[in-house]
Amino acid sequence: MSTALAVSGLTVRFELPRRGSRVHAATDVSFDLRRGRVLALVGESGCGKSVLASALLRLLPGNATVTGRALLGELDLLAAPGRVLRGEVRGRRVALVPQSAATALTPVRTARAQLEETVRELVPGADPRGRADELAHRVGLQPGDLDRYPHQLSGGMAQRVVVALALAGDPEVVLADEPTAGLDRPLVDRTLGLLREVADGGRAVLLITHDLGALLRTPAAADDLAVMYAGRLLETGPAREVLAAPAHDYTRDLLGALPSGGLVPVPGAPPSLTDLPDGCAYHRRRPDAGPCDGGDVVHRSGDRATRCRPAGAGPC
Amino acid sequence: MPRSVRAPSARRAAALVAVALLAGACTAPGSGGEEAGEDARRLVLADAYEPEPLNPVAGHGETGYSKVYDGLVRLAGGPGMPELEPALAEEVPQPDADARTWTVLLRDDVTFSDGTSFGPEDVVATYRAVLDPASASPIAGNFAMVESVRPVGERTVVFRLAYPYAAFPVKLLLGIAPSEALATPGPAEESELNTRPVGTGPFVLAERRGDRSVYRANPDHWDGAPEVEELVVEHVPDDNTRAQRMAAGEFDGTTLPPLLAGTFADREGMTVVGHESADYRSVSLPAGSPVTGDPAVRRALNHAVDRDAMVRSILGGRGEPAFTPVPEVFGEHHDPGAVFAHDPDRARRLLDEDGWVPGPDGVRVREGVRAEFTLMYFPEETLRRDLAQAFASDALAVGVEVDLEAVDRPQFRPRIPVDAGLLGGGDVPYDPDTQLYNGLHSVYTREGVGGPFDNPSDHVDPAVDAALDAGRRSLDPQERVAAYRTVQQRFVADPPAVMLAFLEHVYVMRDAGWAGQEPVLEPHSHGVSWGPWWNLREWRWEG
Amino acid sequence: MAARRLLLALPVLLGVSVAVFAAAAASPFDPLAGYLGDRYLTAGQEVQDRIAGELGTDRAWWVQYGWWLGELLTGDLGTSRSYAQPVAQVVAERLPWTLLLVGVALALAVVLALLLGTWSAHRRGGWVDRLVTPVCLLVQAVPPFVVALGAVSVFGLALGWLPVAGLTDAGAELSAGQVARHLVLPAAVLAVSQLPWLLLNVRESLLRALAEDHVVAARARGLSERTVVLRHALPTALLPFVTLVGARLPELVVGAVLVEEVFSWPGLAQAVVTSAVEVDFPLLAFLTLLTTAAVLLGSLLADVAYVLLDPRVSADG
Amino acid sequence: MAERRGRLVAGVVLLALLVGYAVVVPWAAGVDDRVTDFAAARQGPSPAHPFGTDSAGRDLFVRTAAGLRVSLLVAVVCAVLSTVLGALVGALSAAAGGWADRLVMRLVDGVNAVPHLLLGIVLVALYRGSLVAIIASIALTHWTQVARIVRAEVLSLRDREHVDAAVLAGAGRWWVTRRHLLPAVLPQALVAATLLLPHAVWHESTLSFLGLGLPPHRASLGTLLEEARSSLLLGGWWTLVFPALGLVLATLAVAAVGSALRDRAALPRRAVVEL
Repeated sequence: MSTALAVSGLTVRFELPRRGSRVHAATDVSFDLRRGRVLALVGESGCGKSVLASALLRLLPGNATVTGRALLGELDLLAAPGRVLRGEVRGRRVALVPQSAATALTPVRTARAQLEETVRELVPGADPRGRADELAHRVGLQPGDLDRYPHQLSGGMAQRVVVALALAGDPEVVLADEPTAGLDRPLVDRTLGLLREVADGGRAVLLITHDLGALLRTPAAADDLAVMYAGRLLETGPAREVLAAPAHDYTRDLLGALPSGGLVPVPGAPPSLTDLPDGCAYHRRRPDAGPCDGGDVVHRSGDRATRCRPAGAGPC
Repeated sequence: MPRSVRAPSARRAAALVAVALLAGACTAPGSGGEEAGEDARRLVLADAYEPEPLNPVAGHGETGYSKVYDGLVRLAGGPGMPELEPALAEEVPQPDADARTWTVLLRDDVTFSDGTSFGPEDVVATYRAVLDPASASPIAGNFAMVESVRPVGERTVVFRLAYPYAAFPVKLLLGIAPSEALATPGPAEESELNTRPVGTGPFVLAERRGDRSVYRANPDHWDGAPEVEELVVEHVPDDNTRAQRMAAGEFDGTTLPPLLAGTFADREGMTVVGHESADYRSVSLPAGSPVTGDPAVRRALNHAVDRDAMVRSILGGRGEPAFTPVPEVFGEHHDPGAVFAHDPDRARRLLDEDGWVPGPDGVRVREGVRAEFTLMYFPEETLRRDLAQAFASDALAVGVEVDLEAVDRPQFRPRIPVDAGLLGGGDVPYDPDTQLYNGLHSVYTREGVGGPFDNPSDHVDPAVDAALDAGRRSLDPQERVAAYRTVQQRFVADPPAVMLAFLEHVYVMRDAGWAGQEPVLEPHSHGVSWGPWWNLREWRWEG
Repeated sequence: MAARRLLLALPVLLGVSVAVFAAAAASPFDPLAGYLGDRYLTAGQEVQDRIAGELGTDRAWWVQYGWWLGELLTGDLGTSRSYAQPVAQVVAERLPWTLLLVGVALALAVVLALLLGTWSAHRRGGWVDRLVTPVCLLVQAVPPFVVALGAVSVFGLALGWLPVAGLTDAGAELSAGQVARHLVLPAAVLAVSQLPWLLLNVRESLLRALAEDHVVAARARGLSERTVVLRHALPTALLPFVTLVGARLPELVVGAVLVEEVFSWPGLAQAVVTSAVEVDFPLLAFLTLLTTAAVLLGSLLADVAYVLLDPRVSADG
Repeated sequence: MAERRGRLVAGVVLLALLVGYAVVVPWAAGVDDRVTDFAAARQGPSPAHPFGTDSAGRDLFVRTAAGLRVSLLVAVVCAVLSTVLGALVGALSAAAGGWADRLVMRLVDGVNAVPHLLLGIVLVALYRGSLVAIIASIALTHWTQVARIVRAEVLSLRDREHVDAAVLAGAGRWWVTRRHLLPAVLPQALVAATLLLPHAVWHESTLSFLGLGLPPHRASLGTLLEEARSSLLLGGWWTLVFPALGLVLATLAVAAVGSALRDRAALPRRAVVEL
């Protein structure tokens, strides 16, 4: 399977007005989105996950500085001029499924008006009404549902509308930012299934979520898994292998905190991302897990990678 | 607004404004009709004064200026004191031996504009309506001397007076209304005549809406139909607005304060017309107050005031200094010797001799009393405000402090006996009696006699009273001249007020091929009913 | 909601009318002055008393208030002395012109506020945006009558482009062309005096809307900037704006009073000043009521419009 | 933050200059503005008369200062009066609570429903020419904003611990209001007062302009501007420009100070100047 979007060394800093301090939202994040596969990016809330999606689409506010590369084919999203982003990338090649679907829809306009408008702008020549109904069907909505206003849609239906909106431009890459937040369990599973179908349709999907439990429940939901902590990817690799044999203490602790893992809370608290010192962030929180090699280095082996594995651990 | 809000794109916004304009335009009531264009036989005037109710009983046309009504007599044009010429009367009535019974023979070829006939019953009805308490007519006081008025035969009316009154013909200028309209007694304010007048006059009110009145020539007027076919009078209260619109050529004429009118002097196609008047401005000096009642202060103030400067810079030269209420235009009734020289030093000497010692702040004091008094003026009249300020400034120069206070009519009235007031006068200037009697006679100092403006200073001078009564009752012209000269001599000897100036009423007229304008002596209250247009019925079109 | 608001308006209107009458009763104001005009000064005291008796102005103020209210309810609004015609006729003749002036001015101000507000919020930091706030604060600091005087002296006197007074050129027939030409300056001045407040509010609510999720989502979908601003940001920003316009009616009325006074526009607002200066009480009392009712109605309409426009709000009125 | 402090400093400096000009110039000139010289009426700006002369020949540089002094004085008195009135009504109605509170709030709505200038015109028309009437007409129509702010503040304060402690200690309701609530509310009231200043300057000058405020011979920004209307026609543009400049600068200065203070006290954002 070819890589749709190759992200390497993505670093995001926010300048804060006071005392020139900076928020280390993301540091040296690298991953590939391959067509037909879903990469699940998990981590506790506030670890900088959502910033990635906005960074890739260059939707961050003025005080953000983004470095690194994000190659969509030969186009580097982080360096491309604004009008290229606007005219060719957003919605057309890389689409975003926004976090809370309810607030992502303009409240005073019906879902159909917004869907048909997006089709009309992104797919000139297509029949807006027809394509909108087809998209609705694809995401499991009745055409009639589209004629409602956002506040008249249930959480699940709103979620599906925003997925339809993301698919309107037939994008190569779909970034889903916490698509299951706030939904009850059956709706979570159904949303993950929907994203699975999107990937099976040949698109590359990035699934940003904190709901590790859902991934365990539906192993088919994600092909690859990346674990993020304090703005850094601590472990990446095939989902099934990482979940079965996590290589990094943090992944183990995360799994341990789940009901299936015995509800052992992760000790300490996630660090503040403001003026985060370099070096291994997690082991500062877990000194008892034994000294790590301190290096902020990524060790790869095959298609798995971990950052700063504990000292003396097995070969990578 | 449609259910789903479509934001107003620029294109739609422009449409929105256009619609509002159109909607506005087509709601404009009144006939679209063809553009009136510059119709030659038509005059459009701008008046400063409110369109008053056109009802003689309510005081309209008391000095014969009405376009819609005719009086028994009317003013004859020409410089100086106008003569009275017969109008609805065959000739100017003469009194009988004791000047208490006046018989008026009426014309028999006159009809009202609504076709009804004109006769003695209309004259009697009008005067009785004025005197009838039920009409609550504001001018009832001016006709107090009329005991009775009754019709005699087909064409005569006899007035019976309470006392001999030589100047009675002046009272016959009053417009005559049809008896049918005055049949039911009731407040003049609510009479139909106010807005739908019926008169015998040269013009008929064709339309009155809001600020505009339109008069049309009365084709069968007994004195011949006027050549001016239509007169439009628009009420534009604000002096500046009138001047702007006159400058923009919107009007054929208007009345303006002297300085504003001056700006039209060198504008081609426009003429600035001044009409002499007996309209004076003066400062009353209440006898009751220790400062204004003191004869020395009164004489000093009369010398302190620089009347020439006021006429030159406030009136723009449009007027004459006034020393007594009798202007030069009154001919031999005027006493050229009765004057006050502008002499601040003499004023200061008078005050020093009278014991008014200048205090630390320059204001004089006598026995603990400061030489200070309040001068009231009507705020909306800029001319009175400027004269009041100039008077206060001149008085301060000789050590008398004058505190100005803008007071409105309701509050003005009760304070007249106490505080000085910047007053106007000369309501009926066509006989020395009507010009002087109410202003100076001490009968009005008694409670309940006449209004507050009758003898505002509450001045009592037996010699003046005697002279005024002699002037009123005597029929011998020489006796009257001697009497009124005595009044002026006494006025200068012991002035009850500081007379400032007689105003020249100023109008601006667009040259439009009309001839027949004549000067006339104008009363205190004026407007475009006076000015060059007072004898509009006699204008001739020379094209 | 609308019904309840209307019911609430009644006590307010009643309260205002009682307040006006009480204030008149306690003041040195003498209704005869209006009736007699200049002759008020020369009429003797006995004439005064007789007339007062005739007109009933010598009775206690609540008696007169009772009469006035009674007549009001039967539709007789009394006669205006400063215009020497029934109050109802004064209102009938002059109300259309005030509505025209205020309507055009408000429309102009709202449209300009929307255009400029959208432009400056959309092109944040552009020269328009940088100019808008200081200019608005400056114009807001200039009272309407000074703006009017400036307009008169520049456009009327100096340049002579536009007529500065009245409804039509004197003597000319009442025609759409005349009225439109005479409407330009007063409406422009009134619009300018209302514009800053509206413009700042539109810009502010638009800036807030542009930061909201649904706008960012729309932008993320690759929609054109124009669509994002006009179809997604503006509609939600417009909602609070509608109620603001409703809340702005009192200032609009005040602006109209001043503009009609300076441009001698024959509207009702000018009648307020005339009736006040000449203390023409029946007209003044009724105009105060009418204006209060208009303002209450205006803010009610604005709220109703808000409810109609915003599908989220289910109204009970 | 810097932007707001800049605005406050600029406002205060400008206000200080204006107040200085308004107080010092008339006093220093010493000329009594009752002295008129009609021969020197309506002269243009010249070294002798930097602002030219008015229709009575008086120096406009001095007369504008005197006008500014009167207008600012009237504004300050009105702002203080309406603030005190508003604070009292707001505090009492909040303290009283129950139907009294609701009644007062309906009254507030009522007063707000009527355009302030209209109520002002009615009051002043009936009591023509008296300065007390002018001040009353402004103060009586602008206390509602202050009342609403103060009431909200008092309501929120009432549940604070230190108030409960006082009540527990047996303090009466009114004692609590006076001792605890009013002092706490003072800063808000002060800010509201500064916000009222530009409003009051406008109100006075508008009334005078309409011929309903101060008498024409007394100098105030409104009377000067009203007089400018006639002088404009005679070419006297300076009679409009300088008084108008004084009025606009005064409004801007006070508005800047007011809004800066308001941001500091984090009051609800309200447009600064409404008639």
